[in-house]
Amino acid sequence: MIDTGDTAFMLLAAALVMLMTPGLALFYGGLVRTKNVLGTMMQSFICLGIVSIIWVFYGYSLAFGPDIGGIIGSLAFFGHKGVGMEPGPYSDTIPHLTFSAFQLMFAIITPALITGAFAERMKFSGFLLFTVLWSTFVYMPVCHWVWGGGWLGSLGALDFAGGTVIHINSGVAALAAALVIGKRKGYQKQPIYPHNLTLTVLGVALLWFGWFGFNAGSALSANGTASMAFFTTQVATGVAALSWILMEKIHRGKPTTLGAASGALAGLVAITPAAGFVGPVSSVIIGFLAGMICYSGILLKEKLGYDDSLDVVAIHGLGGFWGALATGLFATVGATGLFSGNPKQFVIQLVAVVSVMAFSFIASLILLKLVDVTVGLRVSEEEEIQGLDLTQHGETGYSL
Amino acid sequence: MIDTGDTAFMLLAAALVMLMTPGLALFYGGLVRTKNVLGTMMQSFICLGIVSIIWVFYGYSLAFGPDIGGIIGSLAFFGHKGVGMEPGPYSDTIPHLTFSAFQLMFAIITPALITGAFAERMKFSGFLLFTVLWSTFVYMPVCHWVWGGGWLGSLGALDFAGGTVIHINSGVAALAAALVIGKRKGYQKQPIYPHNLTLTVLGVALLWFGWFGFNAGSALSANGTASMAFFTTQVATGVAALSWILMEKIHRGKPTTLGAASGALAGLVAITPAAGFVGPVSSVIIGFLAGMICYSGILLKEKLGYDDSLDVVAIHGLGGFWGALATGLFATVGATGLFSGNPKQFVIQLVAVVSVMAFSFIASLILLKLVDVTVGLRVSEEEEIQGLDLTQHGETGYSL
Amino acid sequence: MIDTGDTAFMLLAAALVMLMTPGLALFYGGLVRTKNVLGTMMQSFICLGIVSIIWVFYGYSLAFGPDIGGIIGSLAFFGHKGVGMEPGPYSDTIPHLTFSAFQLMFAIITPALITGAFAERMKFSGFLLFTVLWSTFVYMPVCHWVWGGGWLGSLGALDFAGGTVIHINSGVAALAAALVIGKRKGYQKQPIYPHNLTLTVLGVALLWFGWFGFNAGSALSANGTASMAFFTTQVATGVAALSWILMEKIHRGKPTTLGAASGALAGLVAITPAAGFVGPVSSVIIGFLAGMICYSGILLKEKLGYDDSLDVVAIHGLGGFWGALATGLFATVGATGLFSGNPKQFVIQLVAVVSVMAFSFIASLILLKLVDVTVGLRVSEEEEIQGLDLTQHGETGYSL
Amino acid sequence: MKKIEAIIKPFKLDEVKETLHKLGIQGMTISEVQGFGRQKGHKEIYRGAEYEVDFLPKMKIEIVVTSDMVDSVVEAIVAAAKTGKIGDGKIFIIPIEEAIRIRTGESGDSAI
Amino acid sequence: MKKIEAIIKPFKLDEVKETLHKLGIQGMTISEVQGFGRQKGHKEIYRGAEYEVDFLPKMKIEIVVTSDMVDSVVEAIVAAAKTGKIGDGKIFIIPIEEAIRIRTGESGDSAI
Amino acid sequence: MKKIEAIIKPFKLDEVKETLHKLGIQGMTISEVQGFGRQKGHKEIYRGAEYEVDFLPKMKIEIVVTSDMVDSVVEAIVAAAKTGKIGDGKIFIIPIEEAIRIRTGESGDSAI
Ligand SMILES: Nc1ncnc2c1ncn2[C@@H]1O[C@H](COP(=O)(O)OP(=O)(O)O)[C@@H](O)[C@H]1O
Ligand SMILES: Nc1ncnc2c1ncn2[C@@H]1O[C@H](COP(=O)(O)OP(=O)(O)O)[C@@H](O)[C@H]1O
Ligand SMILES: Nc1ncnc2c1ncn2[C@@H]1O[C@H](COP(=O)(O)OP(=O)(O)O)[C@@H](O)[C@H]1O
Repeated sequence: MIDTGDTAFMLLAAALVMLMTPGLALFYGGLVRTKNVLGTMMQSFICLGIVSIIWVFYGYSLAFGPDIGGIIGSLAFFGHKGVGMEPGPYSDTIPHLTFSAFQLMFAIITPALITGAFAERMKFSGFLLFTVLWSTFVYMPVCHWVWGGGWLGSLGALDFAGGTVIHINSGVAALAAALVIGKRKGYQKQPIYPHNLTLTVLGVALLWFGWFGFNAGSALSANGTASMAFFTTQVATGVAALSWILMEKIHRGKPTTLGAASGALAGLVAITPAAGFVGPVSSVIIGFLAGMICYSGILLKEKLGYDDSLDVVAIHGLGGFWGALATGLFATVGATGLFSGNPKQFVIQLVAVVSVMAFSFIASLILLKLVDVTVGLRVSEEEEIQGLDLTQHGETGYSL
Repeated sequence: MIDTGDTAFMLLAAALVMLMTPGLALFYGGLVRTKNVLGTMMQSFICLGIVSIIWVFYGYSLAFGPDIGGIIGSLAFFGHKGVGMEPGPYSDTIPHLTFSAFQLMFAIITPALITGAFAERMKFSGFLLFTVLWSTFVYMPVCHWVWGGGWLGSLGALDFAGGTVIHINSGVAALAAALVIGKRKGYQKQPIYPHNLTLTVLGVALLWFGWFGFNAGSALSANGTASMAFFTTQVATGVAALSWILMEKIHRGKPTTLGAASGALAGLVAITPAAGFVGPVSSVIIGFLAGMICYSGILLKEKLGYDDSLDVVAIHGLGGFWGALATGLFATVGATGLFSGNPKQFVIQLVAVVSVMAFSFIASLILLKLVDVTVGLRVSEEEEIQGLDLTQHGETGYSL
Repeated sequence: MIDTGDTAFMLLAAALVMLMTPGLALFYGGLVRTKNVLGTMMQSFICLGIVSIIWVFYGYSLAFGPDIGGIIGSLAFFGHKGVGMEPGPYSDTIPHLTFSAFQLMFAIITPALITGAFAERMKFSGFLLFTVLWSTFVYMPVCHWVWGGGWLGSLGALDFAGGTVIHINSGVAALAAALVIGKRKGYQKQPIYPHNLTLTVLGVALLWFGWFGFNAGSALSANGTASMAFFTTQVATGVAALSWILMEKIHRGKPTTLGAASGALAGLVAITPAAGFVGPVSSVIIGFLAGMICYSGILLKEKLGYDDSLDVVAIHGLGGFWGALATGLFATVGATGLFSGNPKQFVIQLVAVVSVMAFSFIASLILLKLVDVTVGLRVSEEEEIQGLDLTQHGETGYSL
Repeated sequence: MKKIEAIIKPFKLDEVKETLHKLGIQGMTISEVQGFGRQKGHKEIYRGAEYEVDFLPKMKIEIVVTSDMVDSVVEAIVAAAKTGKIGDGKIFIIPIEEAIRIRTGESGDSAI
Repeated sequence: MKKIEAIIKPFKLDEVKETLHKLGIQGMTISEVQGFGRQKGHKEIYRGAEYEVDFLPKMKIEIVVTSDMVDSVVEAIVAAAKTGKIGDGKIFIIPIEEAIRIRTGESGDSAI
Repeated sequence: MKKIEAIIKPFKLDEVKETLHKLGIQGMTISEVQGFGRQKGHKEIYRGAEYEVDFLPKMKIEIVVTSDMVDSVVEAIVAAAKTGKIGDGKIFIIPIEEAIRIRTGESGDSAI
């Protein structure tokens, strides 16, 4: 039977998660150069359109439709047929449509996260095609594997709110994208600065706010688990912001605002798979290490020399990786991890993570190449100099 | 009896709708020139004050007080006498005050919407007077007609969340305002650009987020209808953003960020009256056509040559018009429309729309003229050149 | 037993209150000069980290642990031991962790409010140390006194959502800070302008939005009291925005946007202690006087000549003071004030207010001096000229 | 060759540009400046206090022309930029010893 | 007539303006520029990396005066803008052949 | 002494700066300007309408050098700033009568 408390909770959680995508647009938009601010924001924003239309027709059905061999959902829910105002298979206390709306928001933000990797040089047409393909052929299957009745869920992999489905998945795709599209003109030769860090701080604030919907909402009910997920989210995020700026202080002598924002994001990512499975003190540890690990990931990138413009790999890829394993280590609430004497869970987590990494990397590579040879991935050098805003959209961000 | 789930839902929905007014301030603020950014934001922001005080004393009572002849509410609820912590006549499961708070937010944003039409040239004093008058003599009656027990509601007009009461009403008033106040200096001679599109994207994001409260909240309960309204809102909005940039691509060769934002707004407007009455696939169609219709409306304005600065007529007027009719066409949930064999509904929708248009246009014209001959509507030419920020408020938006 | 409606309400209220801290960062960030925008935002933002970690370990326990002599909580809840998914001592219908998460957000924003007083000249290291000390030795005890079973609560002091605990407390600490750290270079000699009022308007919008969680959430249940608190919050805030710009119009000839934003904040502060105890018409009066009183407070500062950079004393100190007394005057809902024939309540309010003022002022002074002689409070003159962003964080806000 | 530097009111820029185009001027460089002069500034209000802001936004136009063009350009600017109200701005004539076009390296009158 | 171009530290602008007012200077034009010189820039930190930013914000003041005023204006600027630390800036004197006031069309010394 | 004013494409700034450093140039002043010239502007789209934006962002470099350095500086700028495409910009040479270093008060060639 529909519970108004749970339904209220899930509808609002869905609204909060929706807000994360514009939050991401602001976060990313602030980090690029002025000439690319709109092009960058647009790539996140328009995912709200692209993925919604895919979802209504076949996306939800592929991800959450009746399972076919553990691999994919059937098209039984095509056009949301039979997905209505009554509870569905995933919860008894909320309308099936509420569940779908909530999950839609996850499906929207995942491809948006990837855009940070190819920021400042991607063709808009190429981006659109890539997003349609990646949503269809990478996101929907992986989502099904973990949450839709697929093989990873059956295996017992724990992913409270999407560490694997969303963060590792997008982080690995980001790595593929950075490698295929190549470096920005001038990368590591001229400094490339963020043009407006107030947007970035605002963006991370909206992400943090929305993430309460993301993580607590993943309980699908306004209950104790949701409360635990809410609490651990707050704590891990705050702590990761601190540990990141501590790293900066040690490494560069000064704690930065961007560092605090980036650390918060790292904490949000890392706690995502663990949120409802671990206790408050564990969340401190997860957050603390998240800040350190993701910061180190960025230093590693500098060394390896690929140009993941906005550090999707280091933050979402590595952060998600750490979070998924940490779930296997620290789980005590409604599941047990290695430290509570269940090493098997840790192994399962590893299997899940590695499988998704391999699949996502290879599939993303193929799709990127496909887009490259068809509509093209990268703008011309002249367009890159002039910026995406003018060349792709005929606009400028500011005329102050 | 009060239901905590419904009350939680409605209180948060009211908070979300409140956020739409500052969201609109940002949306509009980004679209004007730097010298008018604060003046423009102020016109939306201060509605939060003006309408709240009207509402506490007589506004709520006029709109929702005991009906007098189908035309207006009585003053029985003056000063919110008898409107308290117990359920009221409009819902059995939430406190009467919650209903009033929710409806207050609608009453606030409606006059704020109109400000886009006379942006960059309205006197602040004239604006204040106009807003007080328009709220009292246009909004409250129309709201009563449709939702407060008035004649349009009795006729069976469907307006789920305010397509007629809010969008057509403000869109038509905007047309009157644009005609009475005249064009901005330099309009169609010099280009007049948006000064900060990041504000505009942020604004539309907050509007979209808040609109979930607006549309889903209009179910007054965290139930299946709310879920349907939530889902159709998301889908129509995303699709309209896409259809708008598709139009741009065809017409001007490039899809713009402002186009995506404007399309989203058009979708939000159009789905408003229909949200809880139509299914997911219908919402795709409503959204798709909303983007096309509102885009065309803007082209029409260019031709007709009136200066509706921020396109309130094309987006809210036309979008609301399309949405109200679409409700009469596509309704299947809890009501039936033309396509489900109920042509009468379509006719009722037409009657409601045309009545409100006629009333709002004429009443707005009269009020505008009244303001013009008393405190004055328009700033002097010199003030217009210097900008509203300095001349009306003694401030400047930025000193970067 | 856990009620899903109440839990949904409180989790979302907690999320809303969390958003207030970044909202404050934006509000304050817009008011300083460009060279200090990030440093200023950082001081609010990082409270999300500092206070969260304090809270998990000993903060919650000091404030809400089993009472020791009316003065402080015991360490029984150290590390959130025993604070779990079941209801706790403060509510029967929500998980104990939800209560803790909600209260955590209050503990975060309180020290962030103080930062407005020493904006544009505080060392980041000094700020960090001060915040840790102040949270521990001032916030936690005062919070315990009023809400955690301490002596002021027992005395019958009314503080619905934190007028005394949060606003008077931070306002008085702000006065101490402004006196100890001294004036900004150039204060009252050169004009010091806000650099970006669009951020400030956005900030106050997020504060207003989040404050619904703050005030209505303080009912701890989605009930009639929450509805009353929600309604009075909206009304007092809107009215205070109007009364502030009315003062400006009379005093300086022009109503400003910053005035409307400041007035709204004053209204939010003043209604906080009263929100659930007074009716709609009283909230009009409280809001109206809040705008006038806080505006006058700013004029007083100009005369007295101390440099409370962003007017924390006038808005939070004075506004909270007025609100706490007004609660003793106007209370009619669930309590009675002077005007309903209960003068004792007014006396109790006075005792509470004066005690907290005295304690907070003296304790803050001591802590500030301590920080000054250890890591230092103030940046060097050269650093002040160059700005906090570059000297404390190695960053610049904008490169447009 | 001479450089003509004109400080004008910003909203007159479009008119000046057009007039110069008609004169056959092919190039110019524009920048935003702040002017102090006889024209008074404005007042800004900030939380109860009032500040005199004494600078005014102006546009600076720089045009390098052959010496024979100077008079007609000056006249054209005066005609287009004049409102007759205080603060209309100034024109200054500065000697230029040489001009080089970067693209071709050519110098002298043909470079401008 | 001469144009005096001074590049100064931004926070010295108010003092310089005041000194010039006292000298009876009625007009000037100001703009924001970036300077490179002996004064070192600063470091900016961005996600673990550190960048040298070698330009520094400076203010450029342009004042056209009659030739006899040049020395006193230069002295006044030096006095007001000097901190004695590297990066205080430069003053350059440039010949002006003519000045025109747009509002009145008048030219020569009376136009400035 | 001469002032060299170069209007260049913004993305060439780093290269020009480096070349000048190699030449031993110790100081220069940079500002953002908008250029009108033979190079065409771009189109901006705004809600169904299309506008020609005819100005282009350019960088202005000002360097005061002793007269004997002029030729080598000009050559260096041309070499570094040239793309060969329209819009590369111009260099103008302006006489400077005097230069003063604010910090020390010294004047003449040693001041630059
Ligand atoms: N001596 C000067 N040197 C440089 N710029 C000047 C000078 N006098 C005026 N200006 C510039 O010209 C602008 C207009 O001057 P102003 O005295 O206000 O009016 P008007 O030109 O009508 O006499 C000023 O804002 C300033 O930018
Ligand atoms: N040769 C030059 N041409 C143009 N501007 C210069 C020149 N040398 C210095 N400047 C300007 O003067 C400023 C101060 O110069 P700098 O060498 O740092 O210190 P100082 O003037 O104390 O010797 C620079 O930032 C630059 O803007
Ligand atoms: N006569 C001029 N006076 C001042 N600036 C000029 C003049 N001609 C060109 N410029 C500047 O030089 C820039 C480049 O000129 P343009 O004609 O586009 O190309 P090119 O230099 O390759 O011939 C212009 O954008 C403008 O800033």
